[in-house]
Amino acid sequence: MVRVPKRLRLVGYRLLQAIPVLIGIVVVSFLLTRALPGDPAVYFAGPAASEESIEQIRVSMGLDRSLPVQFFAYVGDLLRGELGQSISTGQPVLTELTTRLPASLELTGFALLFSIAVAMPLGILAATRPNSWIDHLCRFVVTAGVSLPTFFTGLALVYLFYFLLGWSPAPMGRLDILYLSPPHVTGFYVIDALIDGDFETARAALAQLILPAVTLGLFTLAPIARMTRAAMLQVLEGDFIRTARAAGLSGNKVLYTYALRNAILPVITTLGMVFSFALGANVLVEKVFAWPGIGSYAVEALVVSDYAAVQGFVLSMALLFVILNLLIDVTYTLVDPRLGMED
Amino acid sequence: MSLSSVKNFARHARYVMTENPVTALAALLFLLIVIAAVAGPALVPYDPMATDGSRALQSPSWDHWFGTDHLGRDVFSRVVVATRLDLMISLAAVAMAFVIGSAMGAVAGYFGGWADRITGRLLDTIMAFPLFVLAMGVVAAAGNTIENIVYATAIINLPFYARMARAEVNIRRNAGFVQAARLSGNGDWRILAQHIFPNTLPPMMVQISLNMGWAILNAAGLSFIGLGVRPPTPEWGIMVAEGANFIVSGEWWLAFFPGVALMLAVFTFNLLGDGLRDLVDPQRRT
Amino acid sequence: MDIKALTVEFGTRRGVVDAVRQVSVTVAKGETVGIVGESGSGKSVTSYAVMRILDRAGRIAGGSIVFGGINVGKADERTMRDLRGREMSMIFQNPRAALNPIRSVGRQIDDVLIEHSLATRADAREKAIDVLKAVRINDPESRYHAYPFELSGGMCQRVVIAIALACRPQLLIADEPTTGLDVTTQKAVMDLIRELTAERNMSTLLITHDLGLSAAYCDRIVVMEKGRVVEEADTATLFADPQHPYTRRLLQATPRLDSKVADLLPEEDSRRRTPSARPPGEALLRIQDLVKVFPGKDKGDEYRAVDGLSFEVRCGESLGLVGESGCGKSTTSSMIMRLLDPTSGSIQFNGEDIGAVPGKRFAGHPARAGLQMVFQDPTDSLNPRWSARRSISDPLMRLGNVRGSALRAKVEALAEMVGLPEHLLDRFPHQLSGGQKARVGIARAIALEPKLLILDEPTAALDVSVQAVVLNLLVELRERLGMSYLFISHDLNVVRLLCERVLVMKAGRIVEQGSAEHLLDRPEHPYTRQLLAAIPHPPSSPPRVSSESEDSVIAARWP
Amino acid sequence: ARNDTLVVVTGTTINSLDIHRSGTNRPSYQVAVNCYDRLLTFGHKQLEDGSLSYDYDNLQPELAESWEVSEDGRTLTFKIRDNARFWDGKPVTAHDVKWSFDRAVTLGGFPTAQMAAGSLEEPEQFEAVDDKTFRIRLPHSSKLTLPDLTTPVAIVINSEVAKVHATDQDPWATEYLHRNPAGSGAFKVERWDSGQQLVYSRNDDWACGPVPKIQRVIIREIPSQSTRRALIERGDVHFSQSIPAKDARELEAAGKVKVVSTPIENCLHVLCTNLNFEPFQDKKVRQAIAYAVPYEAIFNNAAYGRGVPMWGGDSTKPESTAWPQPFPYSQDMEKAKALMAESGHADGFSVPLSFDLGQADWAEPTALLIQEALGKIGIKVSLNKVPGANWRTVALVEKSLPLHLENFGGWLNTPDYYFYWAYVKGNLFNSSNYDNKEIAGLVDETLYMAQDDPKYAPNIRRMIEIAIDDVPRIPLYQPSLNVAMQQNTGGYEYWYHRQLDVRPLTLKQD
Ligand SMILES: Nc1ncnc2c1ncn2[C@@H]1O[C@H](COP(=O)(O)OP(=O)(O)OP(=O)(O)O)[C@@H](O)[C@H]1O
Ligand SMILES: Nc1ncnc2c1ncn2[C@@H]1O[C@H](COP(=O)(O)OP(=O)(O)OP(=O)(O)O)[C@@H](O)[C@H]1O
Ligand SMILES: [Mg+2]
Ligand SMILES: [Mg+2]
Repeated sequence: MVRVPKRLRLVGYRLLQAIPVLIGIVVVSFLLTRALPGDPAVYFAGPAASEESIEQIRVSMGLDRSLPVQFFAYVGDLLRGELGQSISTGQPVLTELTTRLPASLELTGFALLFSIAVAMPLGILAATRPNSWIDHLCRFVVTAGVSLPTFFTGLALVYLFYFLLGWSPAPMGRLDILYLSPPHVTGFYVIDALIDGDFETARAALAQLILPAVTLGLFTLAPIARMTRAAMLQVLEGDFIRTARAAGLSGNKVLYTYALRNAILPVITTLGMVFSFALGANVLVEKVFAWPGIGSYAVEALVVSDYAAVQGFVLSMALLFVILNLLIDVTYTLVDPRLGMED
Repeated sequence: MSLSSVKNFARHARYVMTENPVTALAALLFLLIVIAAVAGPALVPYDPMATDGSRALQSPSWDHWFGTDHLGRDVFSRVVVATRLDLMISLAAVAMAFVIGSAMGAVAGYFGGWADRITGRLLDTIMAFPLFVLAMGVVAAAGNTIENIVYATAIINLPFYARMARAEVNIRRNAGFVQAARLSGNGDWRILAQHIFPNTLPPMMVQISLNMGWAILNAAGLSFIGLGVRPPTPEWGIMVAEGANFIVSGEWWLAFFPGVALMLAVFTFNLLGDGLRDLVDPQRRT
Repeated sequence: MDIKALTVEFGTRRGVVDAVRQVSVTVAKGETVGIVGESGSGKSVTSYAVMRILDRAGRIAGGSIVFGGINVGKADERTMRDLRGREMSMIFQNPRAALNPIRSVGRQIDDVLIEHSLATRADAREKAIDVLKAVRINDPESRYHAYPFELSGGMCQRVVIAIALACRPQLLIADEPTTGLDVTTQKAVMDLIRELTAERNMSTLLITHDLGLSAAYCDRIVVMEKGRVVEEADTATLFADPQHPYTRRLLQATPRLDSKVADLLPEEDSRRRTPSARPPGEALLRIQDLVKVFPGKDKGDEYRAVDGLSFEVRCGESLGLVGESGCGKSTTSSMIMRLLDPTSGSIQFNGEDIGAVPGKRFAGHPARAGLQMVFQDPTDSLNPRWSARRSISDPLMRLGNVRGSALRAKVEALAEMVGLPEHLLDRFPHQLSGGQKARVGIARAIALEPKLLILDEPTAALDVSVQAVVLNLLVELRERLGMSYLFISHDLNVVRLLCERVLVMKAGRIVEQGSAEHLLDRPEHPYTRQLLAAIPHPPSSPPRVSSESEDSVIAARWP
Repeated sequence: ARNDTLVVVTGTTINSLDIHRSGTNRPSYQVAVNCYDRLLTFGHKQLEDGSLSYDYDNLQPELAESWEVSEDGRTLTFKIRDNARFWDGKPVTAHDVKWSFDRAVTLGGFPTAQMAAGSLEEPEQFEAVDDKTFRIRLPHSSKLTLPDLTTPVAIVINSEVAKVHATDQDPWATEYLHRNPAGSGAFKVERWDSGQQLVYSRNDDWACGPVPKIQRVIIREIPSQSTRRALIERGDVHFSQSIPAKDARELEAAGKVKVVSTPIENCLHVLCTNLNFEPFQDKKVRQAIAYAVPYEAIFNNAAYGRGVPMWGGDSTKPESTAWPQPFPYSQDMEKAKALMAESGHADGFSVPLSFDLGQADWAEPTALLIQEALGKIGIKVSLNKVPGANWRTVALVEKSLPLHLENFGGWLNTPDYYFYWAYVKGNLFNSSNYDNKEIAGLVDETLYMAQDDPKYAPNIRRMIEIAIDDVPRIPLYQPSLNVAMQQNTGGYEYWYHRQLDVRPLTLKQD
């Protein structure tokens, strides 16, 4: 059938669409960094540096050149896969990103898992009983979740579960001091530890993950639950649900195989948005939980006008975003046979 | 607007609220917030800026309902007075995002073609930044004044309106009533502004209310990383952010009360959404 | 099945609504019973109550439904589930929406078979293909894997029927099974239902608002009005000797081959009009070699929706344009209205080539006011946020330059002209009935007293009784304002009532044209004949039997 | 294994293991302290509260076994310890010392500036006489040279290892040493996860002092201040470096953990007026401000009573050469108002008060209190938080902040050293743009002068007198360095560089 090439073409088209976005990102991130206050040369020169040494460093960093020249140098570096060196951490940006990105992704991923596990059932429950007290309660609960500033939730959770109750391990990043990080395979500690067969470490890494993931997850409950509810409501009103019921299909079959699978499509779109949203919110959560992720890196870099780091961060995020959208498109085509067939 | 239509609207509003108790609750809370914003400075028992070392870090009491902070300022007064600023930040940011975003989206959705493609890529570019980080960048680059916080918040909210407006306008651009409007001699711009755009409002209302809450949270987050509103201006986010450091040492009230205020406001805005939509949706009118 | 004194209530925002009151219907084995009545009369709710698939808000408040000895009103959900599908099943309006869009049709049939233990996972496929074969779907093996969007409307309806019949139920409820399908497909689908039910000796409950359809396919007919049964009789008896005035009105409003516009309304109705015969004037609109090509995704699959159309409309003339769905009627009218730019060809209006003016800039063109249109779907064509008054005022303000109290007076005069009570002017579209919305649309279209009015299936979304009123209204307006009509429809029978001359269109081209009488009596082109044959007729004018096989009818539509 | 592992939390990131590299931040200096040796070090003394501190008056050998100062004070000769070896087993030689010092004075930036403070300015001054003898020639004798050799900048690097990794573009192997320390110090870096942690492990062959008791030290970076407090309070970490004053007071009161607060020598938290801005050119205005500052409130609410008051001194003519010493100002609104009235700015003026975002924990409350107080004498103050990167640019390099909070402290503990940096026109920490010929002359004369020189004390007193009268910088208080540790943790010693020296730390077995 013609289905496969058509879908492939769709994915290819999406990739093409990403190109102007990437160019836009490169330009914006460049301009944004140059607009940052502070002189990286001064910062880089360190305390008590003399004017000449600052000037010397400015030249060696290429900051004495005109903006267009700097831009083309930057693009040239990018094309060679060079992201430069972060002045604030002293590491090549690429290394930083490759070690920190998995940390952020692990956190965000777990947060979303948690969020989906809570929000989707809530949404379904609410949709099957619209305007009942359950519906109102669900709405209330998820709205409460999104109303709290993440850093506040995080601190409150730390205070309660670590400081007062002692149930949760010390919020000191991805792994307690007692454990060594597992051999690097995926960069996700829990998964790497499991691959390594080290269940103890996996458990410890998971324990570290719970509080930050819940903090972040609470924040993302609302959009998922709301979308699930709305989509389910709409689908449940559909004629084909009536047909299925008239044909005597059982309640579960109707609800899950018929309604939910249709409702999942808009939910997937929302998930994509929530994911990129959560990556932003990560910044705050990582700060609270000393999570060595990409978000806290970005904050530090911004505050000290670390050009290379900020640009690298933004670029990697944009790539992630493009990949994410592709994934969503692919998921879509897997779930929805109509895609690419209609105009 | 005639008297009868005002009455009609009031009746409709009452109906919307009685039908959905959550909306009624939200409306009540909203009223409270507006009162605090308008009359706050006149109502509070203490000068929200006045420091007094001798009464620093007192826990809540009759004199100081929400306790005092590390400089002896009355937390209650600060929380109440902060309402105006927070409300203004969120209103201004959302209004700006709504006006610009929906205009962009509507034009893109209606005319399609290049306008659409360029807007689409532009929005994708904005969306490709983790939004909070973009806001941080803008504020860091432009300086942390209240205006810049508003601009940053508006920029990151813009794509939501633009996308929504685009989609909503797009599905209506060939609707029967639009064709009819063309026959009646309406030009493109008039059709867009008078016929199509008002019809996109109900779903946008939900977005507006969600974003109002989000705008406050965003400002709070910026404060937390030190890029928010400048001290000593009372603002919930910065109060929570500063108070957060006092939680572990037991001075919970510093973060708790502004946190609750913040949460309540965001909560109210979020809950208000559905009610607002029902209010502006003529279909729901009887 | 025996329904006794059934009452169904809905809890709504304005208290409890009785949608169905004291309805009693019996359906014997092997019998086909039709329920007719206008929109909102409670037909669907009755059938949902039988299946017990009412909305959450709905509840059986009284009466009983006994099916094969089981009291449906009291049975538990398990029994009901077993009953549904296995003993009774249902076919819905709009077949495409009635199928799960993201599940292959075969799987959907499997689900039903497996649910009722008529198949196991292993042999479900085989059995489902058998079921598909039974509803005469070509190439059922490959259709098994098809998704609903890959099938035509008629095929979708076959699949819906297949699902309904998969468990060999005793009772089939068909709720408007053919609205949304065009006439030729309608006939094919209805014939299939009849055949299958006869073959299996099933009982059928056919719900429709089309008396012609029920006459053609039912043994007995129940007429409902406002939630009550007003009459029940054998088909023949009912048509020969309708008792209830409502039934009579309904019968009368159904166009027949020989009826005139005025006949559609009761004799005492003041709105009856008879068109006067006038000699046509000079050419008002002249279309020459009009072509519209829609670009496809690829170079290859561009679509010629209108393919070299030439005709003219003369002053004071009503020209009918018929053809099945998708043949390019609306595209043509959009081009004439200058909402769409033609690919090539000329449109001369009053001697001026308005086709050359781009649609974008036509809003300010002097000819704008002279060209108006009444849209197919009255709901869609009204701005949901505007009151009726504002909708009608819009063209007057924009093009007529009428303001203030003059505007008010003019709008009220127009409302009166189209028979819209003044108090309805301040309502929003969703607060108006279909007929009322249609009048608003007409009032808006005639506000500027256009020279040419295009009517794009103006009655397709309306009940027959409302249609009768609207048709008479159109006749009257034409007499009074001296407009020319281009009347578009897929129903030759309706066109004939209003038009002197008719064009028959197929796939973007005109296949036959001539005077209305002539075309109906002696259709020359086979396609015209096919269209005519597909129209179901009430008994007083016996339906003509088509010589074509139904498959070729379907093939004609889906190449 | 937990018993010989010590866990330390800090709030700051270590961004390099090489102190000489440009861009290396202050928290990274601890690597130089713990992993490298210097020629000299200071002995220690016990302070009044019983805590330990380094002793500026007691120079001790570290890598050098002994040293000699020539008559004219311009030639210094050091004998390197025989048994001192780098981690790779190679003996430490005078060539390594020369290479390292050459590197420090050549690379530019902070290390070069710090070396220059000890009059160590060019490679020609350094000579490896033989494998174990190292000689420094000075252009003039200076009391600062020997103390300067104890700073973390004057470390000795394994030059053989470094040279292997040097390239033409990078002759000093900064890229390599940035990630791979090559020293002879008491600890090696076992692992460094940038942004997360640094793990030290003991060098059992350390020759320059008693081998540390502790096997491993983990430095964990926890950005959130309240999390750090929770960690130390719950006993999950042994040591918390640089805790806020408030925590210090409360933790001490709670008594569960040990808190040590040491006033930071030669350091002041000051309110700086910038003389490039018109109102502040008027001495009366500066004095008015000095009388308006709410010192008590700041000391209690911003410093939480930690530190040493620097207001309310006895006389405008200092008796002692102690530095810092209280200035004779205290809050007196009447005087302040009178001075304002006398000045050309009777109606007051508006001015932004800036502070470093990174210092917000004391600077923000201080700024708020100052804002309120200055409001009362007609000066309308708005607050301006400046993010870290920008701070150094605007405050110190451009010196463009009209009114700001500053916290300079000199490593080398002499008043003239402080005055050199903070009161002499053009020098980095003189963010006031203060220009006084007399002070400049006095500093010039005194900077290298021995402390027992008869002119030393009068010079110093005169400098202080001028500083008191002119008050371009209004001292608020002398801050403390506060640390918290578990009861079983001991051996902590205060150092002027404010880095944690992990070498003397001990951990009682429990
Ligand atoms: N869920 C519901 N809630 C409230 N009222 C309802 C509901 N469903 C149907 N009704 C009401 O019940 C009445 C009968 O509706 P029903 O759908 O049976 O009409 P119908 O005869 O099938 O009309 P149509 O020909 O338009 O399908 C209508 O007046 C309708 O408003
Ligand atoms: N914008 C468009 N792009 C591509 N194809 C179109 C477009 N508009 C219409 N078509 C196609 O042109 C053909 C004619 O459409 P048109 O709406 O004129 O049919 P119609 O005769 O009015 O049918 P109906 O009776 O269903 O209203 C259809 O096959 C339709 O799919
Ligand atoms: Mg119905
Ligand atoms: Mg059409």
